[in-house]
Amino acid sequence: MQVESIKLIETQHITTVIGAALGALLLPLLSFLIIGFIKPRKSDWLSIFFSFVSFLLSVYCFINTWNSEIHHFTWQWLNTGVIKLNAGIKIDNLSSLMLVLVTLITTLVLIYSTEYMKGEKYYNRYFAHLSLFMFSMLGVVLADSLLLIYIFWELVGFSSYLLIGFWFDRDSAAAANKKAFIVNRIGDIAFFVGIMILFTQFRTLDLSALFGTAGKAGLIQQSVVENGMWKFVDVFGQAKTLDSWMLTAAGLCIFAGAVAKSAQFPLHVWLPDAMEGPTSVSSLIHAATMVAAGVYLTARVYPLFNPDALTVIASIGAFTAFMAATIALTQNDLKKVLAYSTISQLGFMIAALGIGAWQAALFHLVTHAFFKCLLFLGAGSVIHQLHHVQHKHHLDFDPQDMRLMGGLRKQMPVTYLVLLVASLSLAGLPLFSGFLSKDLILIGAWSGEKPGSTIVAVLLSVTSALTAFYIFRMIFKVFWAENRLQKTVENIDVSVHESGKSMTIPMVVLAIFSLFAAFSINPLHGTHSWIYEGLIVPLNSFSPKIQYMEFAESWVPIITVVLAVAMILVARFAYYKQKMTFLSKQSFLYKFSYNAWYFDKLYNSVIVKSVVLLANSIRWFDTNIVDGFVNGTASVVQSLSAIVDWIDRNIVDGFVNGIAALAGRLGNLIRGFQTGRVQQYMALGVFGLILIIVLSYIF
Amino acid sequence: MKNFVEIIQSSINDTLGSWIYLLPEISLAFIFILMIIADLFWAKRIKNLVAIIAVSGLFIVFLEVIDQFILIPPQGVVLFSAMIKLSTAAIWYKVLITISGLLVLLFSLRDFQLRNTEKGGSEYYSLVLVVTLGLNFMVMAQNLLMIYLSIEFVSVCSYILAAYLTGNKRSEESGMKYALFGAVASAVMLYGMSLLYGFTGTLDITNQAFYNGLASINLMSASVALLLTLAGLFFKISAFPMQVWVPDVYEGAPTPITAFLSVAPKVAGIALLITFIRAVNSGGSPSGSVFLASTENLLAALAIITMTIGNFSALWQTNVKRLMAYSAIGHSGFILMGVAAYSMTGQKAILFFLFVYALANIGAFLVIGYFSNVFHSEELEDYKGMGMKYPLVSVAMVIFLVSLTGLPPTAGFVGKFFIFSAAIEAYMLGGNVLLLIMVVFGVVNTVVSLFYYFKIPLNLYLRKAKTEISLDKGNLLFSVIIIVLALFTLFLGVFPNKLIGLINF
Amino acid sequence: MLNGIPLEHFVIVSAVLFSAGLFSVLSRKNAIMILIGIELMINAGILNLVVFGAFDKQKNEGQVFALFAIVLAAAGVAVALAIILNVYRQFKTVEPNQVEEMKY
Amino acid sequence: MTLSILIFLPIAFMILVALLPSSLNHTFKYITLAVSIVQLIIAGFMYTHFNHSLPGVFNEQTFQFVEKHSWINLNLGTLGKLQIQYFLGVDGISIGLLILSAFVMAIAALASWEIKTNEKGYFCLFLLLNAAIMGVFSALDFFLFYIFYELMLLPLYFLIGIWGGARREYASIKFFLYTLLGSVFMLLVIIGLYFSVKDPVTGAHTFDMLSMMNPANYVQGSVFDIHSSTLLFGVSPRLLAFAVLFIAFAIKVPIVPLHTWLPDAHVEAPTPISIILAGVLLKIGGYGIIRICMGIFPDGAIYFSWVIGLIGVVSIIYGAMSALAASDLKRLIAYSSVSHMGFVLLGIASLTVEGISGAMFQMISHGVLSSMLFFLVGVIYNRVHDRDIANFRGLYSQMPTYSVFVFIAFFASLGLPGFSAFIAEAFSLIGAFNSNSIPRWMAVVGAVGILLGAAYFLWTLQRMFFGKTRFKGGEEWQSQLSDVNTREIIALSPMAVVALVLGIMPFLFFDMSNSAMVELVNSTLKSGSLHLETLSKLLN
Repeated sequence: MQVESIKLIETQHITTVIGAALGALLLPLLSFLIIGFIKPRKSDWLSIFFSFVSFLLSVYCFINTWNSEIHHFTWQWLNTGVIKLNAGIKIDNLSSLMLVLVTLITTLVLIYSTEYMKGEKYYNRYFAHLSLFMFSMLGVVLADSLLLIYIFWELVGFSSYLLIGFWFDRDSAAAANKKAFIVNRIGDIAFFVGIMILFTQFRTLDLSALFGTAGKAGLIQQSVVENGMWKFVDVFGQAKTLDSWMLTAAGLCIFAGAVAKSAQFPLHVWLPDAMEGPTSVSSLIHAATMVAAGVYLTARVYPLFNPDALTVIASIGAFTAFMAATIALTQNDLKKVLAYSTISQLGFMIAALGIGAWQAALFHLVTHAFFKCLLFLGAGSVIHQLHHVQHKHHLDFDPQDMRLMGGLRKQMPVTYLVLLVASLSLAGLPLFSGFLSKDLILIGAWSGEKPGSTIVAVLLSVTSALTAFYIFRMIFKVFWAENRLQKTVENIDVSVHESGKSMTIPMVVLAIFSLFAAFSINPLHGTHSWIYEGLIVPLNSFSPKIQYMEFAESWVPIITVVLAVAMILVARFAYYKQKMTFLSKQSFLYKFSYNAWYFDKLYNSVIVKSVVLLANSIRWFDTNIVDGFVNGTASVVQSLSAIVDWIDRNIVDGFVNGIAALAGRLGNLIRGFQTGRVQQYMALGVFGLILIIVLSYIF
Repeated sequence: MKNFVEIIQSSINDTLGSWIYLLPEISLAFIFILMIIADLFWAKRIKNLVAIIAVSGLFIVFLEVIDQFILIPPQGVVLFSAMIKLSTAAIWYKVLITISGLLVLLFSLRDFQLRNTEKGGSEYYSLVLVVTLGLNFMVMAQNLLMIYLSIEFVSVCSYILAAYLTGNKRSEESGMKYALFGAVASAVMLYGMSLLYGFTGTLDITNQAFYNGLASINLMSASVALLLTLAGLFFKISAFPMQVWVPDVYEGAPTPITAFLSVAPKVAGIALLITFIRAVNSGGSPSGSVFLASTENLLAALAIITMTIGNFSALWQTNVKRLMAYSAIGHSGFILMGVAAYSMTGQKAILFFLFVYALANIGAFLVIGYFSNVFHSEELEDYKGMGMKYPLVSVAMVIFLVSLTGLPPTAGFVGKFFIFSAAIEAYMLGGNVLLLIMVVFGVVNTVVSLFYYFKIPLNLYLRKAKTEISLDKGNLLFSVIIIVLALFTLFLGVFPNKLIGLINF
Repeated sequence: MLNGIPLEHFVIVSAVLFSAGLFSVLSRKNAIMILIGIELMINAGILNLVVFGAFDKQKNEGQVFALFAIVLAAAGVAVALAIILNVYRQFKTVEPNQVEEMKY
Repeated sequence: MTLSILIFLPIAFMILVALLPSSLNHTFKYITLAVSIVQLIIAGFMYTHFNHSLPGVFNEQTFQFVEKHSWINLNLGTLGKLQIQYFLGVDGISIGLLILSAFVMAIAALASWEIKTNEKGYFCLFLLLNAAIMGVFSALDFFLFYIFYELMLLPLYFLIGIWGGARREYASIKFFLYTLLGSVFMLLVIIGLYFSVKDPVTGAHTFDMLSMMNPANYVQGSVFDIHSSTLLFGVSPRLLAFAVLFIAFAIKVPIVPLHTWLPDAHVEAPTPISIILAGVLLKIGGYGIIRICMGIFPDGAIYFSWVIGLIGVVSIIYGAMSALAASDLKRLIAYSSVSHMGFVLLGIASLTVEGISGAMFQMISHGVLSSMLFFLVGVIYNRVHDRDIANFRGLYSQMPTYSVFVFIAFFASLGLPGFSAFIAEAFSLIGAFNSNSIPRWMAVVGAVGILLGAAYFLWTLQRMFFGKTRFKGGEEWQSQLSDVNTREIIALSPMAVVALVLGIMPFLFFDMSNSAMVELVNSTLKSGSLHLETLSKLLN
């Protein structure tokens, strides 16, 4: 795929493609507004219709732009003083791909939700919020400037806040959405600082201008780092210089935003809690789309990262992948397993970006979106059914607890099958989409020359093995062996049945997209996938792009597959045959993993506590020191006389209290001369005169 | 013996020529006599005849005073062989005094304390007129003899007025304190004057000999003599160190008299002080006056001390009259700032400030009188919740207090503004840092004064009345005067040049 | 003139008079005594005036002033006495220090 | 004439209300509302007729809706003539705030329905306050400005003191004294200025701010003359004067540590007055700093920019922290105001066009949002006379519509993109980061303030609105806590809409103020640095 053959269309007015994109963007907003204000009866189908139309429109954009054109529509938003800020839409391969991805998955999830969310009190509100999310997500994809991305970025966070807290009367949900928003806000702040740095240096935030497009070099590439300064000469020929660490800082700040959104270490803690939301929401937002936004952003601003930044990115990604996988091993909550698996997979993508496997990362983003979404939906349908049971018999158990499941494959064949497909894809076995993307990443990792890149490679490989293990642990625990729930309650029949069409059909669709065919003709190698070829690595002045090494290309796939299969077998022994057990529940490692490495505890005890403490101490400071500057003195004076007490209560406090108290004392002193005895008055007068005479003599 | 005849003739001509300029004073004297006669013969038959004569008479006098603006040449006229000088400034002060006299008379008409004295009012009214007469002479006097005479004249009558309420302990007490303290003050002043006479050989302070005499002897003895003399003036304008008597006397004296004492003698005293300072400073020598710096410093220091004493002590008062007394001291301090900034601006500023002060202060005392007519108390406690019961008067009260504090859009603000300007101007011209410090003190004192002035609105509005007793309605005459004064205060606040424009000397 | 008595003597005498008066004013308990003290002070002033007036042959302002001063002093004292009388009626005392209802 | 109408319309109607018999109590609020609406219409007229290209700021010709009449003329004798003018006019700096005030006053009038006692007095004072506010924003003569500035104090004193909460006496006098303390010293600076400045045309000493802004008009060797080497108490008079003026205005903004009047005043004041306080009064501080401190003493603005920025940052963090710790909802919002106004100072300190535009925009946006927040607090307070966060839970299910408004207000003020506050804060931060006058870390710390903002607002949402419905007052409250009524919706919706519209179309404001901002910043930097050079030359 040659870069040159792509035609760049800069436009000030709306072309058909732009129009289609705008439509795809605005329709969801429209449906949100309609549902929000007009409150129609069939809100669900309204939103599905709108999102489906927007899906068609995005397909239209996709067909017209993929590998052929880049459309960039700008419109002057506002100008203050010297700077002009533009808002606009940029459609290149990446964004058009994301466009399709988001709209498709959203549509499917919406359909799924019609059954899953049936009978909810705030049914309509659910669809409204989901449409709002879709709008903001598409905004992130289409935005052409960092500021615009930031804006939609926060809106995404906001809508996810709304959706996590959908069951707002649950305290846990209320806590979870707050946590999610604030943790994301931390990332956003960093993101914003990054934006400020770039703006200071380049006076623009336009993506194409900054990072280049269609082979044209961007301002980043034009700026140079020499003897500790980051120099840039703008069009007016005046040079701007910042310390060179500012460049790294800019990169890392923006990456920090991605870290928060994509739930990377150390800001991953919000994602597991976010499972408080409906499972459908988790599948869409916290598996397929929103969390991928971080990866998307990192890919977008890729040229910004210098080697240092890339190293940080790679290590964070690899570490996160590993950590999350280990945690997923021991979780009993169905959704928790998937949540940590998501974190782990996102870690894969980030690491891939870090090591320079740009295309592989985005490829994995796409494949992962499908199969992870599918995993959640499948889990959702299981949970949904168990929920029904729970309701029917008024039992009190946690419908997400895997320890109470088992042997469901007979009762829910479709769910079982699709989940199996998804799991195989996640585990990275040949013929499944996951295999293509993941192996590209691993190959890339193994063929990095940078010192320490081997560590990353090892971590990732171990992770992929663990992945196979924990996902099949889930499969076996849920669908094989005997129904453990039945054992807890003898007399009642707790058998479940398959979910309805509107839930199974979307799952099947996703299952199809989890197979290799959707992406590549060659089931065994991803480099020939159309996505891989379609995504052009932006050229980058700071870091070299990687070459895949021969031996890696040949050996890595085989080893990983073997490992995966082995792990699956182990899992089968452990959880189906129950032949073997590893860690006792008391062992430290188990606890460590089960409690997610104690991150929440850490953060709560260290950060949150200290902030609250600080806040309280400041309040104390405010009331006792600033406010009561002389409440000390005041109290003394208070005991002296009732009138100072009057001043104390009725005039002022704080600093002014000081003056008031002093004034009061002075006044008291002076009026002390008013003894009421006329002779003393005379004496005062005379002495006053003498005083003056003496003083005037002195001066 | 030739020149003897000349002297006689000239002085006779001079005297005869001078009478016409004394029309207001003469008519005051006539009205006084008329009142006494009326009191003797017809008072029983025609109810408060005397009062009517007094008011109408004083009004006529007022017109005559106004008339004098046209009568005299711009540079003023010297009368009775330099005993007194009738200048435009003097006329302004007289106008101010007469107006306050009028207001106080009207005030007194309806004051329940005065109406309930066994003496009856007539004597009282005549005394008020006499005081007015004395004050008129004070502002014109420029001869030590004349000064002494007029001051004593005023004082002696004021003693009687203060102690007028026989059978009222406080009134008597205040009378006694006033009398004794005043007597000492005047004695000291007399001694000082005698020394001045001795040093200069003349009683006419505008006479060049006076300045030369003072300048020739050593500064120490000169300043002693001057200070002893000034003591009497400080007593009248209640400035440090002679302000001690003020709170007790103001508290005890009948409210209308307090109002009168807090304004009229102060006006006259300031006028006299300015004359005096000018006399001391008008050095014929090209090198300027030897006293200039010292008087500036002295007055600045006195201003600072006086206003500080007044305002800070006022913080503690719970009796409204006493509170106003202290505020009066504070205001003397502010006026002294103007005097210290000895300049044309200063004098205009002072005059305007005095006008404003007179309006607001008399207004405030009228309200106090109004309330004490209603519920026979001057304690802050009893003002609680009255704002809602007597809205108009209370609003007026707030306006007066705001004006006294010196906040826009009232006249008080403009007054203070001019005073500060005068001081800062003087600083810019002379570069005496003490003046700047004085201004800063003035500003701080303004804030402090808010503390205590706003105790009154606080009680009027923000607090609920203790007892819900139904009170009789207030007095109509009072309310009318009060409202008019309040409106004036506002008007002068917005259009100060309506008055300032007229003042040109 | 002054029959050969030097001026200083008169001035000193008047100064002594003034101080004595002032002393009694400040120290005496009885109001009447205070009034007498005041008289002394006034007389000190008058004495000065007369003495200095002796040198002012043309206008004799000093003497004139002295006369006025005497008269006014008398008037002032009369009024003061009257007030003190009233005070005595109210407070049953002529000691100013006992008369201190209003203070601070 | 327009501005005069804007100012004196309320006064006319105040007199009318004062004259009407108290039996017509119920009509007063309608009269007041009508007045505010008419003002709003006038403001709209001004907005439409406002010429964006004219910068204003320093040049009288480029001001708009100018009215200039001679008012007070005196012959001072020694120092020549004194001339005070009735001089009104608007430019890019003031027009936005003028419109905002009209808007907020209308909202406050709607909120005044809650006033049940002594309506006559209340609405008289309300209208008086209204007039004073309009005057402050349109006065171009310093004397006139000062008069309006002080005139605001009295009505507020009584409005808080009479219709306020439990500790109203304390709160009202405290507010009064803090402000007065600042303003009396300002008076001295004013006097000093008019002695130093001569009107080039008439040659008289003038209070005309615009003349004061032009160094050419200063009398040679006068106190504030740039070329005079006189020192006051060892400091350059101009810098001293700037400091004095800054403190005077900063008390209003308010800044830490001069902020303690604000929480008390807000908490004790009745809802409409809180709205006015937060919506307009705080802005007067910022306006004064921009128009007067910077305009007249550019050297001071540069010299002190570091301090101002620091104060701003401290206020941001400090206010946010205090809000985090507040247990009374109204107090929380009051402290959030402290935090948000910190951004104004930060933007001003940056001395960049973006920064100061951001500051101006923050004032507008905060004006709207804080009014909305206080109105919302008033809604529940009027129903159950309680504001303690701990006493409410799960309000969302109890009052859905109300909660939606709360959501909008909260998220708007915690800087969610799409609402005005985001643009404002973003711009002041970007400006601060770009600034040459203050270090970059200030901007970064300021950004942390945004995070804290999210913390306290979301925590409040969690505590008050989510979870199972449970109130301190139990069933009784359940019945009293009815959802928002039509009047309240009518009042709330426009605020929400304005916040949203300004967030999406900030150019509505920026286009209006831009030229003024450019003018202001450029000449401030130019002349300011010039003055500082001369000063440093003079001092050694």
